Amino acid sequence: MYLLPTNEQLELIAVTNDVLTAHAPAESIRQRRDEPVAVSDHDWRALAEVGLLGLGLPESAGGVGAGITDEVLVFSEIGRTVAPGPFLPCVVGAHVALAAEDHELAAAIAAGEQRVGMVVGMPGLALTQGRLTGPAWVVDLPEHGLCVFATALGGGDAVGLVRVQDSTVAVAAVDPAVRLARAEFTDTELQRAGKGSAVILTRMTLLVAAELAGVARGCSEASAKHAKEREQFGRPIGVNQAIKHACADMAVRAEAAAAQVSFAAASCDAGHADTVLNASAALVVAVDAAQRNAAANLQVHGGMGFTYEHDAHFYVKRAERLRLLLGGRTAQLAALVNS
Amino acid sequence: MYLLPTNEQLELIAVTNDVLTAHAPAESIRQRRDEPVAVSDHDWRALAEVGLLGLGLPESAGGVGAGITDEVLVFSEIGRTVAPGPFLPCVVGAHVALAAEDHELAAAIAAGEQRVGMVVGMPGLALTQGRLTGPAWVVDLPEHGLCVFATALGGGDAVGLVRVQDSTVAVAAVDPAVRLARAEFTDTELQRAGKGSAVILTRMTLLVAAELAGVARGCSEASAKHAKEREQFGRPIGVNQAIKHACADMAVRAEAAAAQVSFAAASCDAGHADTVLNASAALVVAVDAAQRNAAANLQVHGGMGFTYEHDAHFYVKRAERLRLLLGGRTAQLAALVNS
Amino acid sequence: MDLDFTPEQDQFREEVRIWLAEHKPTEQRPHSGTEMRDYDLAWQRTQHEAGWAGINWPVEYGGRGLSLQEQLIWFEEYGRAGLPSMDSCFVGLHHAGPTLMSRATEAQKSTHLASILRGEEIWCQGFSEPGAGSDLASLRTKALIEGDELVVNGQKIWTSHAHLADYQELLVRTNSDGPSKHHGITWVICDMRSPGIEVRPIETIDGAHHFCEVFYDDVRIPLANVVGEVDQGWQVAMSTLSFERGTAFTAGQVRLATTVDELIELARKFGLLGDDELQRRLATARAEVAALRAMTYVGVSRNERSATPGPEGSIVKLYFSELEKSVARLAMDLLGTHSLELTSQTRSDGWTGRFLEAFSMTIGGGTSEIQRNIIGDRVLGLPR
Amino acid sequence: MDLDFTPEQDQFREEVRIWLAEHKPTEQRPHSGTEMRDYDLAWQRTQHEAGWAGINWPVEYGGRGLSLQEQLIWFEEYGRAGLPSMDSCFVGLHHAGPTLMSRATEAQKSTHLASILRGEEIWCQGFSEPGAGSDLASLRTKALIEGDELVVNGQKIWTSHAHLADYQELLVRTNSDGPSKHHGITWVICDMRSPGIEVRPIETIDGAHHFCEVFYDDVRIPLANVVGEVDQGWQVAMSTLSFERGTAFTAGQVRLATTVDELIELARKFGLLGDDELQRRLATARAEVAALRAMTYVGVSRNERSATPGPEGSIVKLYFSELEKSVARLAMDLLGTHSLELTSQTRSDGWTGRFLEAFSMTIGGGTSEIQRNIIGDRVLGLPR
Repeated sequence: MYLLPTNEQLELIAVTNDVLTAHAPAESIRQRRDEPVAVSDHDWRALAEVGLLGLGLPESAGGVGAGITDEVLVFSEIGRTVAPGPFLPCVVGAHVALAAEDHELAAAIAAGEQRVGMVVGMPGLALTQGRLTGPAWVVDLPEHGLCVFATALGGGDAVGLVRVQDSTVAVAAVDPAVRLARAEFTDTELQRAGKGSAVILTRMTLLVAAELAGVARGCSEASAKHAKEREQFGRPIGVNQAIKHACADMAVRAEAAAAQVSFAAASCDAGHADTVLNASAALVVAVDAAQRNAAANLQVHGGMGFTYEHDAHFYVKRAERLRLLLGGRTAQLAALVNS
Repeated sequence: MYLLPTNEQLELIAVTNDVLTAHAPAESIRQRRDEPVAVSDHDWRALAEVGLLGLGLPESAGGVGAGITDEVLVFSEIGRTVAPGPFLPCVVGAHVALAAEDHELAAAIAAGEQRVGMVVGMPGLALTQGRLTGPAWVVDLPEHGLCVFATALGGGDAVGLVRVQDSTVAVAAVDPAVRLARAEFTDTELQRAGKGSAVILTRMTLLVAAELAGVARGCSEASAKHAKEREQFGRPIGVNQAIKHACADMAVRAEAAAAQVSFAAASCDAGHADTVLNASAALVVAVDAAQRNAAANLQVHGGMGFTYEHDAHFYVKRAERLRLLLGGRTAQLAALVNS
Repeated sequence: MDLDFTPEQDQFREEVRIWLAEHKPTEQRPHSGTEMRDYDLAWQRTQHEAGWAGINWPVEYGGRGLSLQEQLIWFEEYGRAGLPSMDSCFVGLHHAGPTLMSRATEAQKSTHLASILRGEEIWCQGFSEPGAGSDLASLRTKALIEGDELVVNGQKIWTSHAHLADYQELLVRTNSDGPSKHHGITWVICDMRSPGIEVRPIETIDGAHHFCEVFYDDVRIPLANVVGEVDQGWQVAMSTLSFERGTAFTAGQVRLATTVDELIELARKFGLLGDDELQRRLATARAEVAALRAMTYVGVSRNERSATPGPEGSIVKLYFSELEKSVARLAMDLLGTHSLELTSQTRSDGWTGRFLEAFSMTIGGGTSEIQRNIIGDRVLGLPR
Repeated sequence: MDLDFTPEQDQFREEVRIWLAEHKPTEQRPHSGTEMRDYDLAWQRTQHEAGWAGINWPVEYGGRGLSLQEQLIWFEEYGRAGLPSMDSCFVGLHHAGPTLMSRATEAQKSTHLASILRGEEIWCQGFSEPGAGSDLASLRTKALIEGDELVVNGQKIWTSHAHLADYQELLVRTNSDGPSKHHGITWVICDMRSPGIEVRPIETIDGAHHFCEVFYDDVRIPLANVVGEVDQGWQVAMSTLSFERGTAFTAGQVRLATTVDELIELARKFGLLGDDELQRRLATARAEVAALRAMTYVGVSRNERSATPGPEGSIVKLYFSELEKSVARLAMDLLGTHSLELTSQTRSDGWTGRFLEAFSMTIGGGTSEIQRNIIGDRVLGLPR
């Protein structure tokens, strides 16, 4: 029973960090905020090339056949560095394609040639007999319209791909790392993952939790660093317990989220019976850690953290966006108490 | 528009404090924990003699005809010093007697000759057509069995007197300042205050809020005092922001509760239309302030606060007991959002 | 402890209410640039002409000479009428104005006070510096005395509306060899059109550009513009900061109460009032804005008894700031996935923009941590 | 990052489970006095005879010589079986025992280690003093060296079960002139039956008497009982404290998970699961106890890589303590007016007693504030 990363996994983390720094740094969110996509095709393919998108896919689908324990490490790094890019819908979309035995699509996604967006329901969106009707948000809608849609945790266990073809209305997103549009579905087919749904939903739950745990960690590290470097009243601000204890609490929350994500991922790879419960727990703990650490990090940075130039607000906005997936807190908690 | 106490009111506070210190100090809770009543008849009459019980009653009923703004000052002192004694049921009971035109009973209560207990419903207690049926707690049951019963805020606006005559079973109370018993009512008559109910319920809400605001204030003061006096690492512990900021937050909560209690009481005496809303708000803010300050005060005192010898736990227990009145948080908050 | 306003005050409130209903601007307030400046100044002029500017300012400075209570009533009704805050006039009316009244020479007062009330001058504040932050007194913007002028070099930050302002209340270091860093600071009136001043707006988390950096390159300011004594500006600055804890935030507090009512309506519309948790959070918020108002009333009562506002103002500031943030958080939770969209706070349903902006509440005007220090040290008398 | 236990470990868990089911005591554990002592020691003896005592202690000291993982498994199953914590054996098994193993002489080890495992010795801890509190190193209980003895005078406080203990791990000041207060402290084994020792139980908030004050009046302790060097006891004490952050609290954590499940049942019984707020608080608690277990596993993984537990143990301790308190608070809120009755924590439905007792969680074993200091200073490397 080991929950610390192996040497190979430390290597994976380092490689992920290198390629994210090169091709999807937080800084690029600012630079490309007025571009139609947050990550250029060139950079997206470079990110795909090192295998970030196909890590958990079998080799037959252009992947490397790694477990979810490796995938969560990648998503944790994405959150930690607030890297932009449609990692989540692409990875989930590839797994849906695989479950539908569309290896070609899975390989195209894994190679970074085909992007996938994410549909998030508004109140009133209904999934009936495999067809979507009603209003929804579309995040990072790709040209061809392919998007992932997932039901709320505990709410039917369906995940699939839907093609957004009708007209959408672009609006400003809270999180500048994504592009947002409103869409209205009218009896649109959802290509579901079928029997694979439950497993893919668990995977998605863990990937979201991992990215949020990464956000919590990134904020904790940024605050500790700032507390050491920033001087006021002639001393680093970290000497003040108001700052020191805020940093300690952030570290605790980050550790709780990371530990539970690792535990749940290992439990998932091992096929344990309580994997779903552990994945839900990971998401709940990670959402809380990410939200609170992002807010605390901004406060620790003071006015500096309130500027657009600083990265602190990216963490706040990332946490806000991710918390809404999988039915949001209401559905996530209900799933946990009823399981 | 003044919310600060007048000179006369400062005098009232001082007198109240003197008489509570003499006849109902926190220390007496420890001394008399195995006695059948928390305050002896001698002390109770002495407390009544200075007018603490009849403050808001007309002179015809043995009172002094003061407003609720004065009554809340007394109850705030009771909370601040965690004085034992059935002040709340007696004052409320006297007002019910008055509403029922039983001046004799009101005067007997005000004089400290007749005590009143408090009935607190268990789930299952029903009030139907003025009669109580089902299980309940009885707090400080007097020999003759007379008790106050009040419905939840927003739940029918009934308050009245009930005589507990059937056998009760004594049990240990969380709060050693009171004696507790279980009772079972079977179609027992509640002598309701009738048209006066709404006004008396508002008064009771404010008295409970005032006592809780006093608890919050007492804790805030105790912690600030301890932070100045207790030395660790060669300095008073109050130099540490962990302590200093905890004390500051306690002061803020105590101030918020006290201000809203004063505001609502003044609003009540002036007969303003939004008095009920303000009284509910006072109770909600005061419950929160009392609970959190009591817990924080115990933490600031460390191991010392965890001993029975120290008063810190009396505040915790008082807050726990008082928060349950008037339907508890659920009913209190529901009343507030629906008004 | 009489809460009742006098019949005259009730009458005053009624007049305010009627006048605001009849005269409030109908067009939307522009949210930036000279359009906003023009709007704010025009609205201030309108208020002044009708006698509503400087309600508790002395008559000799162009005010009405009424008490803090009438001023409070004005702000309550102003907030209740849903009127926009006039950000750009804030420093003039609530910082610089009261400071000049208490500390300036007659010449300085006559130059500025009536103009501020008449909507002819916008003021900004030049206190914060990049290296200083909460440690305000460690400021390093330097001013050398040359003849009858100060020559200023350095940089300020977090100056709201510097690009729109006519004047600035500027803190500079005139002496670095004093017994403490609090000595050697000078409070001076800086004309923002002086040569050598460069203003660069800062973009903030919510995409707004209200805050600026201000750079000073050999900026010459007449010594006659010094308020108080040279090197003694810290005391002047401290009084400036405490003034803003009077009634200045009353309108904002009333707006917050309105916001909570709006959120209750929003929850009703979304069918969320049946959600026990959200319903209780809304109810708690309603109780807390009530307590905030009560605390403000207590503060006004207290301030009427003393000349300069005391450290208790930090209690209200801390409570208000934290409450603004928690209400903003609650709004996001009510919005559900609608919180994905960035809706500017200039829109009436601009909840996400307001959520982002609310992060500044516990930072600006002294962080919550600094407020807790003030409460601990100066209200509770804890050891430092 | 392989979570799977080995087949041997799974087998071990199965054996533990079966044995506990067959051998767990059927009578209620007395909650105080010599009855409790006798109960705990008898149960410890039973465990020892079956080979379950000191699972990860070296064979030479009477242990099984297995890894921390098997020890963890034991505690998990112990907690899961709903078995009572053996408070009175805690110091011997988790503080004194590990400390002796790492620092004591062979003579000291052979005198005590096997006896602790066999349930023949109860230990208590003499670290805290009334004047010291969180500032442990400022302790003043004085020991003079006279010949081959220490002569001890002074007072300790918060000594759990001192009135039942055979031995005490005692910190005394042997030198007041050292370079720092951390120097000059000596860690010594004190026989609690020594003349001159007086024990006075302290009543706590929940009416219990587990904690004691201990007074020392010319108590003579052989120098041979000193563990480590004279004046160098601080280092020994620090290692003692870090040992308790290993698997020692695993059973307590599993019990907390069970408590949450019980509360969910209670809520169901009371018809409160339909209350959105209470349901979500219960769900959150369930998620958090899961995270607590994961953190413990991470800690065990980390400890296997290093000889002495690191400061990261404070992260788990802080999380665990705060969670215990919030679950206790949640229980009170679920109870409604039933929380008026004091129900002792020795009863299975003793929620109010447990609520009161939980206040000690963030105080004992280093307050939450001290844990945050440790995390800030030693885990994050923040400046002091």
